[in-house]
Amino acid sequence: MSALFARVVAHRLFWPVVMLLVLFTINLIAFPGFFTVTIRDGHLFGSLIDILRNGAPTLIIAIGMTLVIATRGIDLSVGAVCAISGAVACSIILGSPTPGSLSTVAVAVTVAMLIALVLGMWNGFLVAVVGVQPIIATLILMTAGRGIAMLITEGQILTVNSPPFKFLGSGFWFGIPIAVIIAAVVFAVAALVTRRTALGMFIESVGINPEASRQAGVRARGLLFVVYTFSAFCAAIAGLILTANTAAADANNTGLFIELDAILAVVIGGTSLAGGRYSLVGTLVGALVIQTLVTTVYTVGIPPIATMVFKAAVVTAVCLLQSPTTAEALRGFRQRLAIRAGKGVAAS
Amino acid sequence: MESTVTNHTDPPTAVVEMRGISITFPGVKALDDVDFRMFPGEVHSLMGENGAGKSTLIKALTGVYGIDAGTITLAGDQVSFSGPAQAQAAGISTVYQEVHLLPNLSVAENIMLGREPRRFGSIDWRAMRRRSAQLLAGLNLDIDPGSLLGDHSLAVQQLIAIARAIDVQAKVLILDEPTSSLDTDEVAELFRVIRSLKEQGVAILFVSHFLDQVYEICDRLTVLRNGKLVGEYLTEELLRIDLVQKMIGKELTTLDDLEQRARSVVVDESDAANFVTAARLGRRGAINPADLPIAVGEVVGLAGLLGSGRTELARLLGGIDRADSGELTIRGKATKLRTPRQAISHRIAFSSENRRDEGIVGDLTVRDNIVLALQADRGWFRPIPKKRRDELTQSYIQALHIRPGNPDALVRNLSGGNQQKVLLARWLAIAPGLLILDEPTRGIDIGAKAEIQKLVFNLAENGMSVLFISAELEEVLRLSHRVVVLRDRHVVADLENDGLTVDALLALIADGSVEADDTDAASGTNGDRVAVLGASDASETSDHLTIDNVPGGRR
Amino acid sequence: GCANGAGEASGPKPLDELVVGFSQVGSESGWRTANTKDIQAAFEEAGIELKFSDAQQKQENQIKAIRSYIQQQVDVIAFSPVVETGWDAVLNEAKAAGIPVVLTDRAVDSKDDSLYESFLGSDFVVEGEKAGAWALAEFADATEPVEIIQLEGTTGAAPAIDRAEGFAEVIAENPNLQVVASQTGDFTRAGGKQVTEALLKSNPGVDLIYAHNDDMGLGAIEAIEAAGLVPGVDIKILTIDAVKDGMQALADGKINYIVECSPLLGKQLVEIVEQINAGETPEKRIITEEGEFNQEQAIEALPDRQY
Amino acid sequence: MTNLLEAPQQPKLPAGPGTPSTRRLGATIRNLMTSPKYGPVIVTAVLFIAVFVIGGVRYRGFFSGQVFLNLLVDNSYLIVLAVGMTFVILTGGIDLSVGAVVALSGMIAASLLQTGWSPSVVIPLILVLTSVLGLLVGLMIHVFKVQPFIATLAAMFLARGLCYMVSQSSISITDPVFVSLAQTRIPLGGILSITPSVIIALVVVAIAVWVLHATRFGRTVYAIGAGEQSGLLMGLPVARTKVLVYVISGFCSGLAGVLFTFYTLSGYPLTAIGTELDAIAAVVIGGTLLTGGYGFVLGSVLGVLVLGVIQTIITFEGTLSSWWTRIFIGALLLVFIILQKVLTARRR
Ligand SMILES: Nc1ncnc2c1ncn2[C@@H]1O[C@H](COP(=O)(O)OP(=O)(O)OP(=O)(O)O)[C@@H](O)[C@H]1O
Ligand SMILES: Nc1ncnc2c1ncn2[C@@H]1O[C@H](COP(=O)(O)OP(=O)(O)OP(=O)(O)O)[C@@H](O)[C@H]1O
Ligand SMILES: [Mg+2]
Ligand SMILES: [Mg+2]
Repeated sequence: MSALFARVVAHRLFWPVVMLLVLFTINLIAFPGFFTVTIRDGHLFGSLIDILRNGAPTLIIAIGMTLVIATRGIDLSVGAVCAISGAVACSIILGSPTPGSLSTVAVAVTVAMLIALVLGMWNGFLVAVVGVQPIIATLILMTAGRGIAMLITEGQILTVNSPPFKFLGSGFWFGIPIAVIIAAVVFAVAALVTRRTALGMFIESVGINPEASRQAGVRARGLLFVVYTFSAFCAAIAGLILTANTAAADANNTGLFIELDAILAVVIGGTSLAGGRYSLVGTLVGALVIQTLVTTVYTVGIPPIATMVFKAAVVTAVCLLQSPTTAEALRGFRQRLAIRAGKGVAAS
Repeated sequence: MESTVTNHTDPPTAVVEMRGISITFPGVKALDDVDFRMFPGEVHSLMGENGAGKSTLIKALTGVYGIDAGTITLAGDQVSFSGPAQAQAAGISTVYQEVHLLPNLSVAENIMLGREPRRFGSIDWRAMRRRSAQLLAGLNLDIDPGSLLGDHSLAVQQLIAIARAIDVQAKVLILDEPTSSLDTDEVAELFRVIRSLKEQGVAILFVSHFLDQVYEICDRLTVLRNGKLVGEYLTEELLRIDLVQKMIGKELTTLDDLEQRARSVVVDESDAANFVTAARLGRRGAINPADLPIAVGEVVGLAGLLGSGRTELARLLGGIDRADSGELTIRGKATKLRTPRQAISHRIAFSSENRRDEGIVGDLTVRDNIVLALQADRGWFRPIPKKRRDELTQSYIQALHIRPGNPDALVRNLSGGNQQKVLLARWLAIAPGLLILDEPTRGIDIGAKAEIQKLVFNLAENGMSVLFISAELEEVLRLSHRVVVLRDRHVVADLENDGLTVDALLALIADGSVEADDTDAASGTNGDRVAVLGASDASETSDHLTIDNVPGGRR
Repeated sequence: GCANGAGEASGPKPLDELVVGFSQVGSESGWRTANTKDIQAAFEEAGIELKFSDAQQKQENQIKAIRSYIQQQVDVIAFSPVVETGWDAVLNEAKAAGIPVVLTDRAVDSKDDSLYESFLGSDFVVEGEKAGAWALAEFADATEPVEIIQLEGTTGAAPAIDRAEGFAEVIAENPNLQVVASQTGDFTRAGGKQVTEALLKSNPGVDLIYAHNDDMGLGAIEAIEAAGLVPGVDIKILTIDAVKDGMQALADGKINYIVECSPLLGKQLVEIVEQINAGETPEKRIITEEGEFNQEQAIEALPDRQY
Repeated sequence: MTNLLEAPQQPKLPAGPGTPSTRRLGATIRNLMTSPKYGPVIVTAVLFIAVFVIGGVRYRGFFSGQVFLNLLVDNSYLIVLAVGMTFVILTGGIDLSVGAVVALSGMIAASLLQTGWSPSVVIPLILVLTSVLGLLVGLMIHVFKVQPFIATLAAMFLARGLCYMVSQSSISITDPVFVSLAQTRIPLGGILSITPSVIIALVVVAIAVWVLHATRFGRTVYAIGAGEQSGLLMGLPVARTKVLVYVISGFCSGLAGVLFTFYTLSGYPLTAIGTELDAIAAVVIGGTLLTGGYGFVLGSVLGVLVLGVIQTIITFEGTLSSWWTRIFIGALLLVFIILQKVLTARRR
């Protein structure tokens, strides 16, 4: 029993999950209806659903980011790619005579994705072929990318009136938000492709020891291309969801600072920024923690001026609890307790 | 405990006394109630198989690992170091098993870091360079102290690490497999230094898998097996055969087996039977154009001094570096190798001498490390089925006695020798046509070494070609059908191995030197070159050996 | 006065020889882009050369830009300060160089008002007051407490602070009007939507949403609709800005009232520049003419709305 | 990165035309440029001069001493930030909190001065507070093994949040000492002049160069960057150094914040958003490897100047729309990075 408990506590996702539960509890105290999920207009409705739906874009980006980080890289350009894909899709839909038709939306989404793939390959090219440090390589696209998005929208917010497009962001399928379904699919695909094939092992091995991997015949270059492209692809999906959510492309604000949230999700999930072993499930938990945190701020009514401090407190708490040092201290504490308990037994 | 030490030989007090030391890692009891002691002015050796716990005991002493149980006394005082810095301050100077130096800093800094001479608060760079030059000269190593450490070969780095350790005015000097990459001459230099330190009353712990070296230098032995103490013995009172038996717990026979087998040379003169033929293969600044044919089923040994270019030549064949001159013919087809990947697809495997940086992928499991190259060759979308992976892993764990035998253990947590075995397994798994082994027995214990040698031998009999590089000439001679000698980045001899002796080979390796040519123009500016032993190389005589005038030359 | 500085230009220049340097805050919103475009268009129409630079919301960039304009010896410098404080040093440099400065959109907080010729823009506090006044009137005969959610702009941004302040001051008159939740939506639609979504759940009885700009209001509409309620009816919406999308929503009855904050400063700015060039003294503080819109007015105004 | 550490020696030069001595010179230059240690810095310097000359040809009034000095005047705070960041990055860490700390120290300064505190108390107080923040971050990173990215991200949230707590709106500074420090120009002969901030920044740079090059602490910083484990086994004071590096970064951020208030004479909670990326970019452009171990403070100073000159070109260009501004910055950065890569490339 206690052995099982120790195993659970030692799991690297233990504390993030605990933090998630704590946040849920805080919400529940502030707002008793927090866990209530009702069916309204044929679809699920409730705070938990909101968390899932609003967390979906961050999660999707964080999945791509996880793989990039596993190769010892980082992708700062995801926010800009979000903005570009949204801008491209919206401007195509706006430019078309039939903004409401499914085919228009399909074309718009496809073109947006293709452009994102090109952008991802560009990042991959800079990192893998030219050998630029990832943070700088993607910083270039982060800076220029928003400019490109604004170029496409001419700095305006492009509002589209296209039900199929809007469906992407706020639609439901079998009562479940489309965004959540998309995120689930991306997650499943990423997990299957990397874990059922050897891709995951190669990514980790390149992240841990690039030279040894090269000598073992792993094609690091191609791999970097793939992960950066995939990251941009994920960013594009997230960008489309974000844009469709409000049915408007906002080149300035779509995906602003989302790279930080995504990286935070990855790290809370236990993947090291130094590369190597990664955990997609961890990333999922991390993304949920972050989105719950945001929702908590709103429902609990934390004043805007205190929001940042609250965020800092939560992040710090998770990190400190997750730390091996804390685990050590806790173990020592438990042992002392056990010894004391044992003594008590002996004395009686 | 079967301790055979008799008290009258002991000097009065032990400088290090470890009692009842236990350390447990998740899943492994690395040390179990081990006692260990060292006396001033003696050379002591820790002996044991790979994974026996030697390095762990050392790290326990110097505070890298905390101990679960036991006491440590240093010069009579009980101590408990929280890190190597403290141990160092208390007079224990250590060279750890893997070379732990800083490639981005100069040689001088690597030697002096942490105790740099200072003037008015700032580091006195000139004094630092002078002092380190002295230390290097003490090891007969003639390299520029200002050069970057990362520019030197592993062996040189190992010597630099030793230089760093002996500079400290230490009571205790610990050397964990310091000679694993060193050649005979460097070992001799090291021993000279060790002897003089010993005379000054320093207690020295010397770990090595080379029994010759141990018997040459050590006064006393402590044997570990599976994390347990077997006993403490005086070297002169323990026969080698008994020592080996104590280490592995049973009799060792395999080696003699090997010696007795006849070497059947399967060399065919026609290129068609050659697995690979290198013709004038070279790379500027690394190795001069060299010819190297390797027949199917042939074991070719490369011999040479430190920095003679053995590794460089092997890297070209393994596709690690690109050749910029010459031709390579693989199975009769002219081929250019641009990447290791291509080499692997031609069934050429290169196992690097630098296992920590170029070999193992530390944070992956034993299983993943073993299948890595095979999987990379198949491509990512054709994963090896789980069952096959497990079988493969199990079979190599058994064949090579990898310990712990847990496929899910992280390679990082294996002992040095076991890491080497995992690496070997990786390359054997791709069923190579040519296996290039650069120092494959580095840090491998005597039992396993014999196993590996036997393996190489059997593989060759079954048609695998092997290029074998080792600092241990006996080993090269024992295994190779042919020995190619390098000197100063030139191939200087190519000999059939019948009746070759170590002494003959040594003479060949060390005899004079090839006239300084373009290679020196490139590297000579750094002065990073070891003085060749007994070199009277000022003479411009062109008497260096060529293929033609070497006795027993190939053509 | 315009007789500041020693190097004052002698007499008016022909318009096509005038050079005006304009340093914009950035391009953080549709409003801002409209503002930029209008100014650029107005100057082009007037035949005056305009040097434009985008500070990307950084005061230091703006200071650099102004310094560079001083070095390039432009005739007039106009800028929308990123922040109200901290301009004395660089404005003193401009003054010393004899280059008149015009502020647009946002004021600077400086004791020495000789540092700039004129301020052209809106008064955010007044906007908040106008919004508050509408809320007072709308809920004048409410007998029960009226629950208000406020969607604030970016924390720390001047419009957010002022609009909240003006609103709070006015609605204090009627104790029935209570701001039950106030949260930042960062001036964006997505922000407005997410905040509203969450707040609707914890404050189901809300009557009015006051958004510091149209975009957040538009986001709120989405959230209200998703909750199965009717925006503008079940929950009233009051916003500031009057951009085209907002006006459309107002015309559709999804927003109930908009207080205008016009980005169209170009014409007036050109006029000020011409005045300065002619040696006249423009007014120190010119508040742009801004209206307020209810549904009918919106329907009427919508066809001519360009931004 | 491994390839930088590995290739055993300089390639032999192809025998080109020219007298032996010019060939020797060419060889020396080539060797310097491709050396992993000095190469990036030298190439950066050369490129910076090239950019400056090109700007001078293209824009009237660009190629002047004052334009160059203004780079220092306008970026003195960034130079100080980059110095602190260099220490951190050399150990293989990163500090995302610097921008927020700049804003925070501005806020503290402005609000305390407003209530009548004396600058001689305020400035030391700020430096102590920000150093303590750095200390906390350092302890979190070392003792609790929290990844630097996350620990400093939490610090960034905290500092930004504290800014709002001090005041939501901007506060101007009217203290005579600050005003005079802000407005004093130190003439350098002719029409050239600099500000006291430049002197402070240059002094900081000089001290940093000395510390990194000539003290044990400085060399330990490099050692940790190359391999923390190795450093530990070599008996170096890894713990102390690692923590101290973040204290230095905190101190530099505080000082940069003070310089920034000299520059803007106000405190504003939203200033310096994204400045951490500028600082990181400057350090990396200056040739420091993000993985640690390689780089120089002077390189970072050059990096700041490069970013500054890009900004100057943008203002001299004068007609770029908001979006082209961003695209242009990205493009210049790209050209710069690629040239740097090409020129420092070593034969493999
Ligand atoms: N950090 C660690 N985590 C888990 N297990 C470890 C760790 N370090 C060592 N071990 C295990 O402890 C045992 C002893 O290892 P150690 O390195 O001391 O062996 P060794 O005697 O030095 O062997 P070698 O001759 O191969 O160097 C091995 O089984 C090894 O796998
Ligand atoms: N003793 C030495 N002194 C100076 N430099 C050396 C020495 N040994 C090797 N080097 C440098 O290290 C590099 C690698 O040499 P290389 O590894 O090819 O030698 P090797 O013959 O494989 O010897 P080993 O593997 O035993 O070190 C060479 O470029 C050489 O400059
Ligand atoms: Mg060992
Ligand atoms: Mg070698």
